Amino acid sequence: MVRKIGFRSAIIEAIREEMLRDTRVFMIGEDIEYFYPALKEDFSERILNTPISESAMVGVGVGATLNGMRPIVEIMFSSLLPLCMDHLVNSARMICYQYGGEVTCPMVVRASIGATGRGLGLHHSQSPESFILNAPGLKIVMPSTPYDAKGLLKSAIRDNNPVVFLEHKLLREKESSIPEEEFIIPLGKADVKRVGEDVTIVAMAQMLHKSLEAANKLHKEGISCEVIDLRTLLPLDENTIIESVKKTSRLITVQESPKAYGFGAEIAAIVAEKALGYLDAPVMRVANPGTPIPCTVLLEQAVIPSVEDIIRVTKEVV
Amino acid sequence: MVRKIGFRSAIIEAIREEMLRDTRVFMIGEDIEYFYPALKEDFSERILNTPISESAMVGVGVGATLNGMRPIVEIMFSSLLPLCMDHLVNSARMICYQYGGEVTCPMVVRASIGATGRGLGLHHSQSPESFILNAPGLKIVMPSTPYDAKGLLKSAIRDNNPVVFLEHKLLREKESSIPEEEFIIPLGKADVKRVGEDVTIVAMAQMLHKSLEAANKLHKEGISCEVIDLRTLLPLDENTIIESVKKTSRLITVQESPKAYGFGAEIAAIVAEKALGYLDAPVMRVANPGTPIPCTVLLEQAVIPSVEDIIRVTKEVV
Amino acid sequence: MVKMEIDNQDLLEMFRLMLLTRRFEEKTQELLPSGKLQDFCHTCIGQEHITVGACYNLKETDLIMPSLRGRGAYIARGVPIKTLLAVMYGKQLGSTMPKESVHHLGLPEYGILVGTGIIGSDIAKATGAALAAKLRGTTQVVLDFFGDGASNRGDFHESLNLAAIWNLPVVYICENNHTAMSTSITESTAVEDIADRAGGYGIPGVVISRNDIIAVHTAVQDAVYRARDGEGPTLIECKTYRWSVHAGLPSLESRSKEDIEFWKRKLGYPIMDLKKELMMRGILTKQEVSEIEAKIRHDLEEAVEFAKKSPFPVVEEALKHVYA
Amino acid sequence: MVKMEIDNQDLLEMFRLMLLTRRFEEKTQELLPSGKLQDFCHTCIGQEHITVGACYNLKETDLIMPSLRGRGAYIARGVPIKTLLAVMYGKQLGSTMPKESVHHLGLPEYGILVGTGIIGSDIAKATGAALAAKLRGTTQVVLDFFGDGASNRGDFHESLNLAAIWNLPVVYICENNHTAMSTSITESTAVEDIADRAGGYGIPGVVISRNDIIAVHTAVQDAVYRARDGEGPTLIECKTYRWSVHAGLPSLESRSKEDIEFWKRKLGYPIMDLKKELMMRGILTKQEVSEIEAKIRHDLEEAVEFAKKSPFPVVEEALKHVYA
Ligand SMILES: Cc1ncc(C[n+]2csc(CCOP(=O)(O)OP(=O)(O)O)c2C)c(N)n1
Ligand SMILES: Cc1ncc(C[n+]2csc(CCOP(=O)(O)OP(=O)(O)O)c2C)c(N)n1
Ligand SMILES: [Mg+2]
Ligand SMILES: [Mg+2]
Repeated sequence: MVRKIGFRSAIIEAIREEMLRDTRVFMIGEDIEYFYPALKEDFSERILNTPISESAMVGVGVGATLNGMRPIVEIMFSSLLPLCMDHLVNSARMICYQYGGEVTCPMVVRASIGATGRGLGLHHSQSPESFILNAPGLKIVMPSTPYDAKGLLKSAIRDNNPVVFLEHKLLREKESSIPEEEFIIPLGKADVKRVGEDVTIVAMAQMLHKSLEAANKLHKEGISCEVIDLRTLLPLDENTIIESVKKTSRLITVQESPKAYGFGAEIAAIVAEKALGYLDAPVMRVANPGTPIPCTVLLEQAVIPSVEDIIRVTKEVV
Repeated sequence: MVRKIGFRSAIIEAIREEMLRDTRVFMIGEDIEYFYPALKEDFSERILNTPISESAMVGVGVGATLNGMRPIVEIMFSSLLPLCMDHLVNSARMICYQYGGEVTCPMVVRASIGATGRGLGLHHSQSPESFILNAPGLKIVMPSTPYDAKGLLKSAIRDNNPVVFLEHKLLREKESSIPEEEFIIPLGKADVKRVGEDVTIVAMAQMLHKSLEAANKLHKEGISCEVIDLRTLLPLDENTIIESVKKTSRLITVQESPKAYGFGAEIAAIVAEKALGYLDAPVMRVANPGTPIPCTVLLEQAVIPSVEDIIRVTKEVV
Repeated sequence: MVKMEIDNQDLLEMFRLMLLTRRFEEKTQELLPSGKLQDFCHTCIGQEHITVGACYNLKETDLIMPSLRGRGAYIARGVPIKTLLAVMYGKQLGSTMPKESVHHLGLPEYGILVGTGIIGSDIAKATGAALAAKLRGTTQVVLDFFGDGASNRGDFHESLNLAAIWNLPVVYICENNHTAMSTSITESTAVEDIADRAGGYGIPGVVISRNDIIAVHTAVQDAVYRARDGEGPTLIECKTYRWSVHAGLPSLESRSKEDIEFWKRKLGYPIMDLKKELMMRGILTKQEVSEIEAKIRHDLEEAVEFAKKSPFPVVEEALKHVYA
Repeated sequence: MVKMEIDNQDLLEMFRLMLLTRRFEEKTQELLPSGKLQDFCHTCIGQEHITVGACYNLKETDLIMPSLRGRGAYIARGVPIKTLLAVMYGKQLGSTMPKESVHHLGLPEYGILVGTGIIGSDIAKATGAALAAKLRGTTQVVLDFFGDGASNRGDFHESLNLAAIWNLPVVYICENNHTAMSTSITESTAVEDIADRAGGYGIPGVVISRNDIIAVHTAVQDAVYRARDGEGPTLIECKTYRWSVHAGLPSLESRSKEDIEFWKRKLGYPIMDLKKELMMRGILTKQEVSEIEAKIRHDLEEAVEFAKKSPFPVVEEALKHVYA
C-alpha cells in the first residue's frame, strides 16, 4: 500500500514510529507541545516544551544520552544552531571519542533551513550547514523528499551518533508516495535522483528540486543530466559522486549557502583528488554569491540560485 | 632599523600602536589585565577583564561598534569561538549589510588555535577556522610569523569589517625581524613564502612552517616547492594561488583541521574551476584525517600533519 | 532625586504616540493578507505604553534597542510611519537600502540600534553600546527592550552581569507579556517576577504590574537618571499581555479569547485607561480625540500611498554592502 | 526531614578521602616538572572537602559531573588512584582508551559523567542527565560541580531555569574559590553570594561559608533528599579558596602569598580542622593519622609505578571511535 503524504507528516510519522518502538526516545523544543498536539497527547512527558534556551537545550540533550535516553531536540530555525554550536562541536560529537567508544551520544538535532520568498530575512533564511561540516563525529542529513525524510529520520533516531537533521522550509509543501509498511534509509548513502550521461549535478533539499527542474528543461535541449541527492553531508558518500563523474566527466554542485567554503567545495576537492583525469570541464558551483539573505523578497531572489542559474552554468560546461 | 621580536611581542606592539593611534580602540577579554600588565598600565580602562562570558563578550563588542568604538575581543582558546558564534555569524558580519552600508562593525576577535604537543586535549587543541569560513561579511586572518602578525593585526584593527584573528599557540615561540618603523600588511593578500617550480603548497600558521621545512628537505632531493602563505582565509586571494598553479601544475594544501570540508577544499575547488586545464596531478590535501585531537601526546602526534606527511604526499604528485 | 509630575502636554503627546502606534499596527494587520508586506508583523498591540512611555523624554543622543515588538519605540523616537511602511513593503529607503526586516531595523539618525532575529542576543549588543558610552565619556543612556522569553537566554545572564560589574548606563526593560509564541511564562520559568533575577547581579529590579504608561515612564525615568549619574543598570519588568497573534500568523495562537479578555481586564487597557484619566482630569475632550484619530487616519493613508509608490530597490543592491 | 548525625566511621572515612585527595594532588604537582604528565593539573588543594563531602554517601546509581577541580569527586566515588595516574601519564586504560584529559574524564562504572574543557557548558549536560533520570523514573540524583567563574556563563542560567521548571533531581554545587584563573570574583560579579542567583529561578540557594566538610555534607544531603523526593533542584554555594596555582602553571598566579594566607585563615583548613575536631572528639589518634598517611604514601608510590609501567596506547587508537 502506498500513500501520498507531505514532508511534515513524514517527519511526524518517523518520530511517532520511533517513539513507539523505543521508549528512550523523547523530544524537546520550543512550542512543540503546541506544534505536535497528537504527539503530545500520545507521549505526554516525552514531548516537552522548552523556554528560549537553545544552548542548554542541546546541552541537555547530550546529558540525557549520558543517562540512557535518546533525545530529539527541535531547534526552530537553523539560524539558532550557532547558539548551540558549543554543545554540538565540543560535546556531542566528541562523546564517543572521549570515552574511547564506551559511551555514545545518540541524539538528533532537527532544525529548519532555507529561504522562503516570504521575507524571513537575514537570520532565519540561512542554510548554515557549512558551520558544522568540519566536525567529524557528527552526522549531517539534509533530505529532499517526504519519503527520504521519513526513512532518514528513522535512521537518525536509531543511530548511536549525534545527527543534525536539516529540513528545508519550502519542502513542507512537497508530497511523496510512501509505503504503508515500515522502511528506513541508511545514513551516508547518496541517491541518484535522475540518471544521465552528460553532466553530474550534486544538490540537496530545495536545490535538488531546482536541479531536477533544470535537468528536465535541459533534457528537451538534448542535455542529459545525472542528478545526485547527497542526502547525508557527513559522512559523505564519495563513491556515488566519483562513479558518476567517471561517467559524465562533468560536475556541478548546487547549494543555497554562500559559495566560498560551502559543501560544493568538498565535492569539487574530492573529484580533483580522486577523479581528476576524468574531468572534461571545470567544476562549477552554483551557489549564493556570498551575501546574507536580504529581507526584501525581490533581493532575496537575486541571491538564491534559480533553475535558470543551473541551466546557464550547465550549458557553460557541456 | 630591524629588531628580532617574538610573536607575542608583535601582537602587543600592534595593539599598543593602534591604541595610541586611535582612542576608540579598546580590548576586553578574560584575564587580560593580568596577561598584558603594560597595556593595562598605559591604557587603564581601555583594557578590561571580563568574567567567563564569551557569548556576551563578542555581543558587547558588536554593540560597542554601534556606538562608535573599535573593540578587540580576546577569546582565550578558539574552542570557545562556538560560544560566540551567534554574535559572529548572525550579528557582526551582517551589520554592514543590515544597515545598507551606513554603519559598519569594526571589531577584531582574537583567539588562539592549534595543538601544542602538551596535552591540551580535545577542546583547546582545535583549529576550528572552518566553522566560520562560510560567513561572508567576516574577514578571517591566520598569520604565520611575528612580522605578518603585527602588520596584519594592525590592518585588522583599522578595518571596518569584523575580523577574526587566529593565533597558533606554537608560534608564540617564533621570532622574526621587524622594522622599527611602522608598517601594515593589507588583509586579503597571500604571501609567497618560498618560490618554486614543481608544486604549489598552500598552508598557514604552524603548517606553513612545516611546509617550509618539508620544502627545504625536498629541495635537497631536487623537488622545487612554491609555498604560499594565505594569511587571510576570508576574503581569499584566489589570484596568487591560480597564478602559482599555472606555473607548477600541482597543488597541495596543508591544514591542521580535519580534511573533509576544511579550507583546503575551497582551494582545490577554486583551482578545479579556474585552472583545471593546468593541473598535471590530483590535488592533494594534507590534513587531520578526521578526528578530534586526543589528549595523549602520542596520539595527538598521530593526527596532526607532520613534515614527513607533507614530504610523502608531495612525492606522490611530482 | 525629586520625582517630577508629568506635564499635561507630555501626557497628551504620549497618548497620541500610543494611539498612532496602535493604529499603525492595526493597519499592518489589515494590509498583511494582501501579501505585499515583506515582513512578519510582530505587533505591540496592548503593549504600546511600554516603548512609548520608556522612550518618551529620552535625549536625542540616547540609544535604544527595540525588541521584536518595538513599533512604539520607533514611533516614539520620531521615525516617520511612512519610512516604516516603505520598509515593510520592501522599498528602497532614500540612498541606502537596509536589507533588514522592519522589526529590528537599525536607524542611526534616530538612535535606534540594529537588532537580529535571534531572540535575546541583542541584550549583549545593547550592553556593548552602553560600554561604549561609558568609555567615550558621554552621558548617553541605552534602553534595551526584550520579551519574557528572551530573559531565559544565556545572553541575558551574561550581559546583565557585565553591565553590573562595569556599572553601565543601560536600562533593561522586559516586556513580560506572559507568552513566548505559544508558550506561557508559567511553562518557561518557575519564578514569579523576572525582575527577581536582578538580585543575581546585584542591580535593582523593578516590577510594573499594570499596563500603565505613567508608571512605566516614571520607573524608566528614575532608572535613566541613575544610569546617567553613573549608578549603573536597572532591570524593569513590565507585566503586560500580547493582545494579537504572534507574527501575524493566526496559526500560532494557542490562547483562548477568554484568556486574552481576562488579562486585558486584569492588567488594564493602556490607551483607553489613559484616555479616561486625561478626560477625567479635563485635559482631553472627546472632540480632541476625534481630531487626533482623524489626523492619524489621514497620515496612515498618506504613508500607505507613499510606501506603495516608493520604488523597489534595484536587484544589484542584494550584492552590495557585504563588506564595508 | 530528620537531620542525622554523621557516624564516626563516616567522618573518619571522609577524613581519609580528603587526605588521599590532598596527597594525590601534591604528588601530581611533584611529578609535573618531569614533563611526563600529559595533562594540566587543576588541583583541588584546599577545596577537597567540597567534592568529598558532597559525594560521600551518594548511591551507586547516582551521577556526578565534576568541575575541572574535581579530583576529590573521582576519589570519593572510588576511582582507583592508579587509574587516574595512568590517564595522566597518557597510558592505555584496560581495553578502552579514553582520549580525554583526566580532569574531565567520564567513567560510567563510577557514575561519573564526561565533561569538557569548556567552563560552564557541563552544567547543561548534568541537567540533561537529571532530565533522563526523571523521564526514566529512576531515583537517581545528579550532583553538578562548577566554579564561581562558570556561574557567569549563559549555560548556568539556561540550565538552572530548565531544572527549575522541570523540577529535576539535580544539585548544583558552586565551588566558589573566589578566583577564575587570575580574575577575582569581585571583578567578575557584583553580587555577594552566587547562591542569590537561585532566586532568579525559584529554587533554594544555600551558602556554606567555611571550608567545613560537615556543613557541605549536610547541606548536600538535604538537597539530595529533596531531589530524590521530587522537590527539584538546589543551588549550593561553597565559599572556598584555591590554595595552589591554576593548572599547575605558576605564571598564572596573580595572588600574593599574604592573600592566600588571609583566605586560609578566614575560611579554615578543611583537612586540619576536621582532624582537630576528630581528635578532640577522641575518634582519631595521632598514631592513626600516621598510619593513614603511611598507607596513602604507599598506595601513591604503587600507583606511580603502575602508571609508569602501563603501556602506551597503540597509535592507531587515535583514529578509532570518532563514530560509534
Ligand atoms: C533564540 C531564538 N529562539 C527562537 C526564536 C523563534 N521565536 C521568535 S519570537 C519568539 C517568542 C519570543 O518571546 P518573547 O521574548 O517573550 O517576546 P514576545 O514575542 O512575547 O514579545 C520565538 C520563540 C528566535 N527568533 N530566536
Ligand atoms: C568557557 C571557557 N572560558 C575560558 C576558559 C579558560 N579557563 C580555564 S579554567 C578557567 C577559570 C575557571 O574558573 P572557575 O570556574 O571559577 O573554576 P576554578 O578554576 O576557580 O575552580 C578559565 C578562564 C575555558 N576553559 N572555558
Ligand atoms: Mg513574551
Ligand atoms: Mg573559581
